[in-house]
Amino acid sequence: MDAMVRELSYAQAIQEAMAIAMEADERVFLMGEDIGVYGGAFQVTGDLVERFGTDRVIDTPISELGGAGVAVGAAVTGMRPIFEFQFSDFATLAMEQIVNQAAKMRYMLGGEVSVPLVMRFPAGSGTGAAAQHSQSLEAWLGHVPGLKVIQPATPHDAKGMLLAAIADPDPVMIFEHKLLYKMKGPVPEGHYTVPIGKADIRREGRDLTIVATSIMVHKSLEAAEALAAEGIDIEVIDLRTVRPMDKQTIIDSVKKTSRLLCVYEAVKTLGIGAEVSAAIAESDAFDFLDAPIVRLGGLETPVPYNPELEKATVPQVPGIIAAARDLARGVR
Amino acid sequence: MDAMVRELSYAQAIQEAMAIAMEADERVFLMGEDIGVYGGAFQVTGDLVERFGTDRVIDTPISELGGAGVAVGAAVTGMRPIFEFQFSDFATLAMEQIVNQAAKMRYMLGGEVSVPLVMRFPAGSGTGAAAQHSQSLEAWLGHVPGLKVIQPATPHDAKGMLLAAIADPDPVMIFEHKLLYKMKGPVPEGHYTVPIGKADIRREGRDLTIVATSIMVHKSLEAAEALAAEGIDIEVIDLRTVRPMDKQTIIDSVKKTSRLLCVYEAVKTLGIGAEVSAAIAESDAFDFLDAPIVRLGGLETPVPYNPELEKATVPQVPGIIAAARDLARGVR
Amino acid sequence: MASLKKVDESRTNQPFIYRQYSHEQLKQVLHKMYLIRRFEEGAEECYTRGLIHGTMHLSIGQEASAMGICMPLAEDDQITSTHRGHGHCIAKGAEVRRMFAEFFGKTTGYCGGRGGSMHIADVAKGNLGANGIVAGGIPIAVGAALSSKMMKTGKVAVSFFGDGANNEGAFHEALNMASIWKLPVIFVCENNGYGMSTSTARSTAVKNIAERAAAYSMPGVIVNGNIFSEVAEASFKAVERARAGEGPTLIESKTYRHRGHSKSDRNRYRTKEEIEDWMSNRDPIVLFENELRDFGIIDEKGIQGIREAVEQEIAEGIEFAKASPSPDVSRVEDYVYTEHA
Amino acid sequence: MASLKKVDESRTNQPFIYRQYSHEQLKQVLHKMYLIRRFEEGAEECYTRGLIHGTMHLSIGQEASAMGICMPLAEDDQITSTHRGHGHCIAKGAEVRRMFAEFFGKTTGYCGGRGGSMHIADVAKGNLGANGIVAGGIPIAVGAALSSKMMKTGKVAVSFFGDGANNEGAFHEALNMASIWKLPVIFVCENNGYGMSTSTARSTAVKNIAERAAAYSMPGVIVNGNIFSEVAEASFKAVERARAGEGPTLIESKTYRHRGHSKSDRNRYRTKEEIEDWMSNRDPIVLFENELRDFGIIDEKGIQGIREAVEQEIAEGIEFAKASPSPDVSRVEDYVYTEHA
Ligand SMILES: Cc1ncc(C[n+]2csc(CCOP(=O)(O)OP(=O)(O)O)c2C)c(N)n1
Ligand SMILES: Cc1ncc(C[n+]2csc(CCOP(=O)(O)OP(=O)(O)O)c2C)c(N)n1
Ligand SMILES: [Mg+2]
Ligand SMILES: [Mg+2]
Repeated sequence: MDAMVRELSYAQAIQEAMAIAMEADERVFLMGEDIGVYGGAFQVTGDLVERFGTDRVIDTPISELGGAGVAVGAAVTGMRPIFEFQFSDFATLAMEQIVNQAAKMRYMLGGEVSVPLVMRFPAGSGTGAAAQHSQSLEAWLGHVPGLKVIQPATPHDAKGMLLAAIADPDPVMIFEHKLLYKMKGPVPEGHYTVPIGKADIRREGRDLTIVATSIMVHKSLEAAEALAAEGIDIEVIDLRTVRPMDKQTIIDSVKKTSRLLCVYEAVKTLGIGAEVSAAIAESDAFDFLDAPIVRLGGLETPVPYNPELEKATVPQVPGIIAAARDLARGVR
Repeated sequence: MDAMVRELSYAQAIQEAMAIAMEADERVFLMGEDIGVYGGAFQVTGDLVERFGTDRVIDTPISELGGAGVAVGAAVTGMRPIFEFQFSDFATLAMEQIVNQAAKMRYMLGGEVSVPLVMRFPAGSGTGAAAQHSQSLEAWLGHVPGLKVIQPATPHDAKGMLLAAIADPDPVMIFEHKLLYKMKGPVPEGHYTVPIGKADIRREGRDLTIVATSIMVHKSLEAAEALAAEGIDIEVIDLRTVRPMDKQTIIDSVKKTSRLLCVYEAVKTLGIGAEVSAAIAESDAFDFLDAPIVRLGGLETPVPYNPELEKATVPQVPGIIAAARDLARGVR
Repeated sequence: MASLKKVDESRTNQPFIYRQYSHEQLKQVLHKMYLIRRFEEGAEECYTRGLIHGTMHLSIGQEASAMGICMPLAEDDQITSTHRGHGHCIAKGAEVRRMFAEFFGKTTGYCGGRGGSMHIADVAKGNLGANGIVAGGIPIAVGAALSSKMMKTGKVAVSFFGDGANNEGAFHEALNMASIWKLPVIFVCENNGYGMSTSTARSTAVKNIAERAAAYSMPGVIVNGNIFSEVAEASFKAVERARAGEGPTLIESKTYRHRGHSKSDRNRYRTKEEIEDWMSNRDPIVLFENELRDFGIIDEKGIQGIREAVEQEIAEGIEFAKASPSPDVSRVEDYVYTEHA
Repeated sequence: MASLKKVDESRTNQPFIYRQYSHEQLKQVLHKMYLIRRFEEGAEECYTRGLIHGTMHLSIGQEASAMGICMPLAEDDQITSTHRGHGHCIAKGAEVRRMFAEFFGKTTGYCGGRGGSMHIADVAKGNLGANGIVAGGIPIAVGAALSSKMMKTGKVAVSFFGDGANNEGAFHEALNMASIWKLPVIFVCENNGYGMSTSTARSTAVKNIAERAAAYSMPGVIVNGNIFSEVAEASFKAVERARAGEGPTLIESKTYRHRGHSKSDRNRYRTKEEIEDWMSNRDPIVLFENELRDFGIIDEKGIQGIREAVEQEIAEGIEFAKASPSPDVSRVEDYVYTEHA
């Protein structure tokens, strides 16, 4: 069907989702730094300001904490803000409002309010922007009850999960890898949603399960194809949601493959892979494991500026291939 | 020896460590909210202002981000600040300076500077202070290269690890459980250090390894004693340091006991236990595991005000006993 | 800027509230000021007797400020409050019984026992909640004002905060945004002279916090927070300005807390004399009582009647709280997320 | 407060710099202003040719501001800089060769190739580093000033930041603390009219950022940031005040960036005319050149000589950077923690 063959970039898919939601519901509006005439640091909001005006596409001053708080206040009083951080690193300035207010307000008030807030976090390395513009901090928010945290990996999911997030009555945090913005893929026309909390099996396989997040899904699929040539049949699961995590899909897969590799860009220690690994190690899939659970995450360093060093700090396809091969072949 | 029998409270031990360091090194000073005449929200700084004056025991305005930044700037230019957050929850306001500046400055500047900064975070629940004054956020900082993160569990370690932290050239974050402040224990006189990065085996045992942090060390020891009566011999490891984590001590223990239970107060998902579990699941101790790795962490909720509900959100002794018994007996 | 002197003058030609409100309304105000005072004394007693746990921050001595600010507000106007928020909550229309129930951690409390004193709220009456984070409610009030403007509801948002809060970055960011967007929000700094143990002189680079309004091109008004009429007049003007779309106002309400900061305060940072002076010479309830008497709006008997009514309300409130059920521990995970229908 | 007019007057009776500095020093200033300009043009060219990756923020058009502020500083005085920090770095004494090397990601760069443009620093010369976080360096400078006061080193700290940064909470908190503690720090707001695409009119509630100084009881000075003498004079006075223990100063240096915000800027938010006007009528280097000529301090030949020297320095710097070794990937984990001896 025609709609299915249309290709959009990840950034265009997000923009289309926002436009559809704003058309359908006048409570939906956008807030962020330079999202108006500038179109956003990564051109995600693009020309939406021309379509919806400066009253609904609001350029904030450079005030992340206050801006986030204004979004929380607007959400709790009837609006549906979509707040863009220019880089996820700047969320470090707004953790108070995100974690103490947005995430807890409903609970602290005994269910008297909801906080239908969406926040977007351009994340990850690979742009040569160095240590303060390259972090992957989704694990922090994944540790916070009251929030939902997602990492769409494709244009299709970026649009569908954002539309699901906008419709969600609770705060949803979306981590978007900057290197995905230009990636193209099929995106259906019109309104559709992709459920929050469901992982997706991107590739079926028998020998090994890879659970990957965001851009690592694509690198893992590439590695899987390469290893298929070697006769190693890998199942690749796109986690898609950090909180609430879809453990069952992973458990079922591991029961089938008996081997688990977690691939994520964030710093390895206490990153998403730690939770995936622990969730399996305490599940009934444990008895099916034929080998240790391996994690490939970012190095225990800030992200350096030099491009070669920068690449070395996060998992790359050759490293994934090597780790997957060793794990599948039982090499220690 | 007399010095060994002297008992101090956890808070007194910290205060003594700060006094010793300030006596020995005039670069050491204290910053925080109401740490002067008020003596600190938990009376940890107590009367130090009378001894060292307001120039070295500095009451800051209520400005966590700016205050943390001032401490970073002072540290990088030759001083050795000890910064107290009144509650660890307020660190949400200072993550920018802690994570983007303090943790990364040395790396970003290619080793040209060091940031000898100590920050103290009163953490945890149990005081009826509700959701915004009861969090355990050590996992966030444990995810950040460039920082060292510790959780002393006894007065002895509180003093010795703080003195080690003050002597450390890099930023050290200390999470202190509020319910430990009044706990008494033997504390040697004078200067001594307890190394950062070494876990401590608090109780030796053959049947099961419990890795616990902070106040959970004491609850776990209590559980272990109770189970000893049932003939279950439990090894209790006090993790003490979140980053860098002493994996070897845990690996060696698990190779001996073949069973691992992680007990921590923070929200279970993506808390410290996730990393402990994942580290073992990918280590050579994996082959020695006779059962799934179990985690007992906080519930996936904000901390409620009602005291009964509040208790229910974090692991308590009976729950630890039940979980340890089932795990040791192989009950699933 | 209003000042003590001004009130004396105004005695001659009727201060604001006597021109603006009926005698009945003013008696109601006195009633509510008693209610706040007695509610906090009652809560304090329950705490001392171990019926309430945790901690609490009492606003005893600041009742005129809470009442004066809320007087001109409509029921659907919204406020964000602070850790010292009992007075704001009652002034905005909350029932003391449900507040006591919350402090007792009961299901009948405003937060179902999940919030306690530090998160006391009454959303139905427009109180979006006290806040455990100093200055945490300021940007949230600006957000409420943004909703009002976008949805054209005509609602005004009020953010209460203390003198200590004015040194938080959130204060700066929020006031700047409210001003550039001309939002219907009123910033009320209840300056009781101290942030915990730290005096404004030690924490704040300006003498009067209202002076900082100029940094956001909004009016900065200083009122004697212990004189109801002054506070109400400043609030009334700020509300008019907000509803007219002219933007925010910063009101500095100078007052004093009679009690310590919280339940753990050795009061080392202020003198007995200072406390004594405020308690015996500037108690906002006594001042208002006298004013109403002088204006012949109420007599001893009337005052007695109110006092007794309040006593009963408090006693019933505490009984209600005691008698109410505690939440079932099995429900501890309710309200983390919105239950889907 | 200085202003354009003032300079004209001062022509008659010798502007500050001519009273204060030797002709040699002033020629050096011109030399450095060229050096900053040509360094950035060179870096831009290298970027376009793919020799430098990532992004960069050019301060072309703001050279007089960086030079004027740093002129009165001693070598051991310290600065914190911004994402637009190349000019500050050179003005404080950095070598362009090691800056180019950093941009090329080489071991000989100031940060060993780990920092790049956004973290360019020269700790030996007192530059504690550019910063990727808007306003991130402001409290750090206050901390440096606190060290100076506690260690009695007499050092002054300078924090450069932009107009956009003044709406961050960190600005508010830092200026307040600097003022109450009377610290030797100078806050320099380089107001180039825009924070990325957002004009000060759209982002900031006051007309002049210097007006906010009153909220911290410190002097607020506005200077024409494109006139070296004005900036240097304001900086000189602020340094004197700081060293005398009288506390901080806020200097607003009004200037303009000729280039886009960064390498990804469609320049939709300002007009060609506006840019053209600043480039052709207010270029700080042209203005200073003319002034030196008018005062007979330098002639065409002298100017030519400087230009050529700078060209060579730039060419050599780029060569040095190209020829320098890249860090070994195996060393990627160096510098995370301090290596214990
Ligand atoms: C962000 C933050 N920092 C510190 C605290 C601890 N604290 C609670 S109330 C308070 C003093 C607040 O002073 P002020 O704003 O003047 O209000 P007051 O208590 O005088 O009513 C402090 C420091 C907090 N709750 N939140
Ligand atoms: C905390 C933070 N928010 C946003 C950004 C993205 N950003 C980088 S520079 C910039 C504009 C800064 O404007 P200004 O302070 O005026 O400095 P200028 O670029 O004009 O020199 C923005 C929004 C950032 N780096 N840090
Ligand atoms: Mg106060
Ligand atoms: Mg600017």
